[in-house]
Amino acid sequence: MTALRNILIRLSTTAVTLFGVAVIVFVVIRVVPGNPIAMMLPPGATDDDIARLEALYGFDKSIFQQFLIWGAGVLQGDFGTSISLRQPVADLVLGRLPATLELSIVALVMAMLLGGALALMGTLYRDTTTEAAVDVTAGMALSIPDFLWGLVLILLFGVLWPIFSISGRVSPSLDFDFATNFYLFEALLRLRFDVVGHLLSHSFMPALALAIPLAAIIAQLLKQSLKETMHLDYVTLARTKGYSEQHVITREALPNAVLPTLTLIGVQFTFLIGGTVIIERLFSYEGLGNMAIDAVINRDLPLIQGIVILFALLFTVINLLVDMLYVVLNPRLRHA
Amino acid sequence: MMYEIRDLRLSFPDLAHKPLLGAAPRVEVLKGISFDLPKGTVLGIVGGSGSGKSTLGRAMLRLLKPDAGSIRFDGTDITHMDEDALRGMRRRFQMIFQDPMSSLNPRRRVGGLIAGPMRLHRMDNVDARVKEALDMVGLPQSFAARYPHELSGGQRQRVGIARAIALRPDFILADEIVSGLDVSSQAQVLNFLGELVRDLGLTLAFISHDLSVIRRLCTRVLVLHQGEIVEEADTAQLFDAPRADYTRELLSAIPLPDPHQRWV
Amino acid sequence: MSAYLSIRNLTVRLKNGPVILRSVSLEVAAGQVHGLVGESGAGKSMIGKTLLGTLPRAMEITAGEIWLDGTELLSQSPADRRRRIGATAALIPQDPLTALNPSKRIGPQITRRLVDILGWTAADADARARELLDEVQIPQISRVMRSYPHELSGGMRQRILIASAFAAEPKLIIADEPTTALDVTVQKQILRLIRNMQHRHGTALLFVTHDLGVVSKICDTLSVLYAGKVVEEARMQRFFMRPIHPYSQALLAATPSYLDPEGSLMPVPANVIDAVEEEVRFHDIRAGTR
Amino acid sequence: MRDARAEVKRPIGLRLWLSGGWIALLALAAIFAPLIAPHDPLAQDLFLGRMPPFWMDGAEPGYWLGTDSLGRDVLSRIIHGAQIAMIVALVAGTITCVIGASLGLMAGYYRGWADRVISRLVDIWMAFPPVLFAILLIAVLGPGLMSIIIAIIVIDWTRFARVIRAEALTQGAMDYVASAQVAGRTRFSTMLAEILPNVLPTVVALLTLEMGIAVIVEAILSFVNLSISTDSPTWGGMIAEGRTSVHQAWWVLVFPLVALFLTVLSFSQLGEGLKDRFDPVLR
Repeated sequence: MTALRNILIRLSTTAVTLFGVAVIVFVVIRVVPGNPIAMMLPPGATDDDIARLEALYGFDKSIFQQFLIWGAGVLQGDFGTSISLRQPVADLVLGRLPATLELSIVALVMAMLLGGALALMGTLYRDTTTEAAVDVTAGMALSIPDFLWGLVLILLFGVLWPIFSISGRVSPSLDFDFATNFYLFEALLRLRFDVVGHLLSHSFMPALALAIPLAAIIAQLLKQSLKETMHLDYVTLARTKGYSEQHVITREALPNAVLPTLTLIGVQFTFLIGGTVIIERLFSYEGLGNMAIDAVINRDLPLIQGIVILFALLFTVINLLVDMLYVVLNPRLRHA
Repeated sequence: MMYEIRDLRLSFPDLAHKPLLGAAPRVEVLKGISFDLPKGTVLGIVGGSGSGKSTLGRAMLRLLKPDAGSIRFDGTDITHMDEDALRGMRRRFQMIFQDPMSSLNPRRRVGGLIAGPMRLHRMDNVDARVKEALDMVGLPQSFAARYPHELSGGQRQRVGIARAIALRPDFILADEIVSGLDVSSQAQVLNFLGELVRDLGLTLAFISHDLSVIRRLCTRVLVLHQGEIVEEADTAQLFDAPRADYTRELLSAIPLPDPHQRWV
Repeated sequence: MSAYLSIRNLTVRLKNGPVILRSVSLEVAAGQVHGLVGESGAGKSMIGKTLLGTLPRAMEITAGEIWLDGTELLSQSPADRRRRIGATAALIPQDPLTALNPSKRIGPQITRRLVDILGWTAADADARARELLDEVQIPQISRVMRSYPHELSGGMRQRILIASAFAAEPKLIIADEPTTALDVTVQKQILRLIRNMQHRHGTALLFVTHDLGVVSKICDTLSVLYAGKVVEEARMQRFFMRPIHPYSQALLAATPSYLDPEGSLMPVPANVIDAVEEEVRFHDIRAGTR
Repeated sequence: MRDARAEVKRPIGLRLWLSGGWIALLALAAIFAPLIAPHDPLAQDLFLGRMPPFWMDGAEPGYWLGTDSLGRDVLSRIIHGAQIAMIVALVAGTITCVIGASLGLMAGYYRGWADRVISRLVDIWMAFPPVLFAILLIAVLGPGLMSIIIAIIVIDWTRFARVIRAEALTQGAMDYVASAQVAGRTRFSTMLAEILPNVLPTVVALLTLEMGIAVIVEAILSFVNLSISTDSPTWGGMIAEGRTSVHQAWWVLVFPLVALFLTVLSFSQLGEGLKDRFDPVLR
């Protein structure tokens, strides 16, 4: 009852948020000084040519009218046509989305494994130098953003000890016909583990760069809430019942300590996806973010709009899912 | 009369049961409380958890706004008075809080904690008054330079008391101020609070769950149960001949430090 | 009367820091209730923690023996000790609100350990849990066993914890301020319940509390602690009628009673504190810990 | 025991010295860049292209950290790059902090409609990928130092607003706020005199963190070639250049990267160190 109500409230605020994002992008982009149409045409184009193209893309109307036209199109699934790539925005964006999603999910999994392992290690060896080492590692990893980690990784595993590929999503030499743009999942489903390995060797470094700061946050928060939970009476009680330390941590403390970390992972995962923009650029990875930067440089207004709205939608959906997961995992909310 | 309280009602929204649209249902915490508090009385307000005793206290100081009923303080109706108008009167009714760790701003020194309210009310000789207040609660003057976290629980509670009495209020509300203390600190705080009340002619409302403590200090007692007054009586009468069933239950449940009490 | 639990000269200190327990010795006979009384910081909870092996890691045991049912515990490996404690002793914790795992249903919280640690069958454990919940007067047992902790009142949860503590018929139960968080009316019911259960099952009970009133209602014998040192050990009746140590006398004088409104409520006098501090110092010098 | 603990002066942490030292060094380098840089950071010399640092074979004397493909001195460019990094850190960091922390403080303390408006704005902001938002803003505002500072403020005020709002909410529920009301303090004065000092350590930690982030944002924008005109040397620009020739001349990438790395790390550690050092409430 309460859970359902919260989800409904979230859905309505999500709509408001998306509308706000659309308005801001629309207004911000349209005060760009450079004329995007002029950039598309060859040098000797006449004013007439420019006017004709402006009419074609609707730039001769007021911002408000443009917004109405664009909005009406969006409601029918039409995000307009890219100026620089001359293809429907929806096709372009959806074509690139799988690459970014796969990268983000690989990074998320890495972050959870790394962060979880660090947190458990710090808890198991609490009040020792091991815990202090975990704290220092996490503190340093956290204060360095993904962009710098990406560069460090390029130097380490691309130059110094070149075992991973530093650019692209696949090598041109790969001989494999993908039916979808979800390369990694497709290869997994088709049980082509050689291809999975190839893909992972390409996404390993960008994913790790994205994962390190998040892993540090997870390690810190999970360890903190584990330590707090370890002081609660039910954990003490479990110990006195004769269970081993490992059992007490993983079976009694962890399920409850995970909850606060989980909500945090939701927000942090959206930050991670936001980070793909620059990381994809850094590793020449053909995803949404890389396309977004090109779109901004080319002043490709419809494409920018489409990408930003898609990111916003992705973020709000993730937060919604995390909230629902939280309700499912927390018995206190489930029956309230 | 220090306080005249009539049919006081107060409720909180129950956010756990709020429907999607519209206001949350309200949980009544005070269900029509009426009593008079004459000047010079030391009133004990006793009740179990959830009886509404702290809510009543905070409503008397207008930290909470009642839904209905009226509160008259020294003849003035303060039920719906706005915060600006109240501010001028606030010096006259003060409060000592249950948890001094939370009620003393951790970033102020003891001296500043006591002086702050006096400066707000533009009192003169603030430094001298701080020293006097520390003397009254039996703390050395050097404590003015300390932070709350450098004090023990009993010492912190005395700072809370010093802060309240330094303003020379007419009325003080003490909300469970000894429940977090060891018996020895508790005895100390109770003893000198009793002396202060006598010396300064204070009117005091003392909220507690512990009837033994109430009997030490109070001249009159209100017994609260689930938001209603179940008994109001002079202290001796309440303990010698309790009228309400709940009072009797409460009295018989207190474990006295006496092996001969018939109990278990 | 043979001592079921016997603690001898137990000394615990903060690693590189102050001493927490100073050569504490005490005995609890089978079927008896022994009270551990003291003000905050006296170390009374630490004794239970040492016994159960849940001492904070910053603390270490520097000397002493703990004999439980004829076996010395501190010379055993931590794992052996844990197993031994798990099989013979149980804890009733202080705060019923945090003592049940919020993400698990009540039933498994009582039965899991019987199955996991003691090797019972699931059916036996279930039957045992029902039997005990009935004994602690829980209504609608099936429904309660399917509930989550947050769906039950504080009093109910404390009853469940008591039932759980008695589930494996332990020979020793340690109750760490089990009623401090409860209203007096509920406290009375819970104390009565603990006393009845203890009596019926013949369990030795170590009862930690700061409340002399509670001690006089439930204990057969008691130890008074100050600064980690036992200053007086006595039978309950004798203690309340003729406390010997000045600190005990002062503590009794500071405890208010509504029957005695005019009697002087005496804070523990400074000279008593000084005298006890002197004793503590003397003890430390003798023990070479200062 | 309590009193003794308060008497113990905790030693100023090593990390406070190290991080503070690096920042101070950088600030000095930025101020006196023209005096200490051995070469003109813009001077090109195609005959001196891709000279390795001093300890390697083929190094050119006087070019301590080598040269880039256009023969510009890497060390001089790093020193001059510190100017832009420091200006962005100080100006953008401080303004972002003041705006974001004020909004967060008001939202968390006053709650009600102020909170609803500010929180909704934060929600909308959080739906933008920040790097993309920054790039978009720079595209709109045109490149330049001012644009970068504005972009950082516009994007990152939410970081302060969110954290400080949550802190102010917690502090607002404490009894010392009720006791200020009992004493007759106004709401506004309570916020400034009672709540603010208690959230200040968090603000300081966030501020220095933000300074590091500002340096990174500038580097990222230079990296995608949107920051400042390519004439002025920036660490981000050097990194972008180094990235393309990393297999031929790794030093063009490594040295500005090290400078950036140390700066960001120092800023965040400085904040934590200051928080520990100057918080009277020992935790």
